[in-house]
Amino acid sequence: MDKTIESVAEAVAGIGDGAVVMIGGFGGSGAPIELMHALIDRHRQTGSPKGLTVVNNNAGNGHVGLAALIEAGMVAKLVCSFPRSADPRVFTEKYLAGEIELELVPQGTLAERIRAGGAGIPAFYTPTSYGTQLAQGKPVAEFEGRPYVQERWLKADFALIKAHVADRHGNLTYNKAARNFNPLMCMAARETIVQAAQVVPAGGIDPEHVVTPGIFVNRVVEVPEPQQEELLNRAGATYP
Amino acid sequence: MDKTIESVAEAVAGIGDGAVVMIGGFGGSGAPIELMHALIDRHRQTGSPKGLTVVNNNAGNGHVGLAALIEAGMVAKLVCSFPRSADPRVFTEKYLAGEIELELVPQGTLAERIRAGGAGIPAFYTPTSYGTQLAQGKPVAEFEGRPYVQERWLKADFALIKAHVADRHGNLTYNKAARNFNPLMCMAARETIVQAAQVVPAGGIDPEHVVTPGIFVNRVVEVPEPQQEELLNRAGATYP
Amino acid sequence: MTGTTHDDIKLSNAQIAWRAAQDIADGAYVNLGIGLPEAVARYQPPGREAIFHTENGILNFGEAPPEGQEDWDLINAGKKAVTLKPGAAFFHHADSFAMVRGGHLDVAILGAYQVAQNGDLANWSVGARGVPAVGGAMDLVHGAKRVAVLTEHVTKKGEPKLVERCALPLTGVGCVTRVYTSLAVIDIENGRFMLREKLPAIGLEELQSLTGAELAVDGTVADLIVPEF
Amino acid sequence: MTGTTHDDIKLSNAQIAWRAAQDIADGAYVNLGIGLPEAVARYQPPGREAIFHTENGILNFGEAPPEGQEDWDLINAGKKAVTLKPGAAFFHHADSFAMVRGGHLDVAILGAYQVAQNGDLANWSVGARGVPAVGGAMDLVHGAKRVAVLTEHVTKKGEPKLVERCALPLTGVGCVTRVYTSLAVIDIENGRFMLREKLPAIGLEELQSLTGAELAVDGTVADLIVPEF
Repeated sequence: MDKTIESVAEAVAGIGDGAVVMIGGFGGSGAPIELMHALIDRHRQTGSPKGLTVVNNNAGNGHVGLAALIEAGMVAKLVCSFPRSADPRVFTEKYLAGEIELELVPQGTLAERIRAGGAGIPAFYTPTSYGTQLAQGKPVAEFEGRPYVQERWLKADFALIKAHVADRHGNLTYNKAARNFNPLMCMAARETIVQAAQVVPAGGIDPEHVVTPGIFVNRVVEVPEPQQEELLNRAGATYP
Repeated sequence: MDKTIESVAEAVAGIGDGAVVMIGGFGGSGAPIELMHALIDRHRQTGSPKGLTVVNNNAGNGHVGLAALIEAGMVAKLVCSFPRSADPRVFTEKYLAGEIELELVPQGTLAERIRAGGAGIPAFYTPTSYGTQLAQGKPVAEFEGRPYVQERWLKADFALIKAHVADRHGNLTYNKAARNFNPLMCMAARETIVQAAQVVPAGGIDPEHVVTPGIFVNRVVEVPEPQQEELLNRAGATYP
Repeated sequence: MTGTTHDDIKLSNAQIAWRAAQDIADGAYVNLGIGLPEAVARYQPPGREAIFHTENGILNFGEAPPEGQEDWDLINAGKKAVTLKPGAAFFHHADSFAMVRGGHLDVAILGAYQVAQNGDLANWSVGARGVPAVGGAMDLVHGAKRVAVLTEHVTKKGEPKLVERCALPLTGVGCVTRVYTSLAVIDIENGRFMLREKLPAIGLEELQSLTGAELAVDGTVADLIVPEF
Repeated sequence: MTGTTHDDIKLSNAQIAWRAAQDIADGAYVNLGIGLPEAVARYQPPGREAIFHTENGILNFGEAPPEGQEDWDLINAGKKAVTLKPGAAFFHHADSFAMVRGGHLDVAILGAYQVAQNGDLANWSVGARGVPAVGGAMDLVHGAKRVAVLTEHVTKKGEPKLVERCALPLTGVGCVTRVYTSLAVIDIENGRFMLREKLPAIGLEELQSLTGAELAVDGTVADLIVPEF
């Protein structure tokens, strides 16, 4: 079994127009910059993919990564919890111009909806958002005298993931807090595409230390010394 | 912060009559034998605790551990998925005599109910058990044309846990498949009591390798070279 | 038909397991039920590498270790000691059943008391007597992409296990799509048993007489041929 | 009352944070909201060790590293670089919010646009204009055992932030139990603001005039005394 492929271009080649794409990361931590930029490259060359629904905690920062994906006009809808950042102008302008749809989800509900998608749980109840605008139109039920909001699972066609070490079976570890949404999104996508700073043979990760078991992963591409959104933004980078 | 205590006797001293107690392990793998036996010791000396509701995947094997707890007459109700084992006589006889109540739960639903208890999710929907006896009386709902059963969270007063390494903050690792229900039960109990083969200072476990973060743990007791149910049973052991 | 009974010609458990193993693709993630189905792992065709999942929290476990070298924290769902293959991973029960319920397994192969022509499965309870036990079966039948059953064609008393409707308590509704029996390979499609393969030594009529619901035929029925062992 | 205005006597943000820190017990697990509440970590009383949680998946993180030594994969919920203390742990977002929603945090301290006397909190949206952003606030208010607010007593325009009913979109219903303001410490009990402490330099009447709902008094009101810095 060998899930590794040669290039980020090949890794994202199957993502079509209108796909739902989960993108790991919390801000720049754990954000798969190279996979996102490969997707932008493809769009420049072929005009596709476009009309994407992107699931991410945020809405991009500056002019790289997710912000660049939005700036390229490839994103029709964003599902996120916090569309603010040091420099959120790309998203903000498109949003205020009505050029991008926003589904705002509380952060813990977003995480749990993604996990539910991966775990085969179509709906669950949470106290989060009860009595607020974000619960409007959602079923409410009482359990032991307390009201809860019903939330639905969230699944994707693809997940773009940034890992630290991957083995050829797709077992993954992450670097520090770059873990964040990545392991959940691995579970919830039909096809999970991983960039890893290092790819090792099967057995190269201690079975006790695997964070994402390979069953949740479809493709792995090695991207040594991956770029970090925060550093790119401090350098004033733009993509492409 | 130091959650360590000196003895298994002290560790289980607070468990009162009628308590709901989750006990980690899948069969003998990950079963906290010494904590269970300390509870039996207390019952012999004081007549308490009794009338316990125990949550475990199984119903004991032979005459040690959970089987011994049941044999001592301390368990009023068992919530489990698979009350069979190489030697299930202790439970079987009490069950057929109507001396112990059984709530049978599919294994994955049991795991998810415990996680839900720990995660503040009062109810969720699962396809598991739909159309079977085990779904009788439970609400059913359709999502995207498929029927699902509503299941409720499961919480406990106490959890008895077997870990491999613990630090003084209660961060835990497990040994191989002894992980099983242990991390979930840590989350779902009001007070989580851990026996660990080794206790190390804070910082003694790599933050990347922590399986159960200390926030889910209340007390830790070191039990070097813990007993293994399978080996006890092969030796024909009984407790006390 | 010869004068032999089906007992003389039927496949051994190992042979049924061998047949089931032929349908497991390279790279598949597979859960094998406790008991009879466990043997399927031994008959993976050369050149194919399946990854086996056990509910208690391991991916890519292997054979039992030599006696005396067991680690009793390293067991499978049947509580037998196992070993690890390179690329193994441990995880807790909620993650394990997320794999099951979330549709991440390619195949689950289970035993059966009864399978009905609508795909219903009964394999956890023989009724009110005794102690009921369910384990992970009810999760597996609604999770894996393909749920197959591995079973004797009839009970020890000679009663059909493939039936119109399950009389025993159900494990899952409409979940089974293929049945490997000691006499035949049968698909379940649109509420019917479709006979795909049968032992050359048994006639269609006799096979039908040992089956509790109509065996439909769609095109040719292949010979069910397995190695001797 | 002296002739000074409340602007002259009010506590600095750091002083409000100091006061809130005094109520955090040794060994408490604490989440501090982005912005103003983050400062609470700096004023832990000596001899007490709280463990700080950040939604993006760290327990027991510490101060920012020296400039140039940041690891941008090691950040807090405000996306600032942090360091680790001994006994830290990493986990994914679902586990992180299991800690929050499951009631495992002892205290969450959040900022506020408005707090109502029934415990309602508004801190995520100033209405229809602009881009709405919620983050983890709605989870935190229904998860932590104790939810406190840290805020100026009035807005920059001098309007009360403690009100009878929140006019802004709610973050949570009936969730706040204590408010640390620039002028007072106020508990929310049975749908009322109970004044516990106030700056010695402000009179009850003036404090009431700066508050959008009745301030009830139950026994004595202590002096709110904090260090100068």
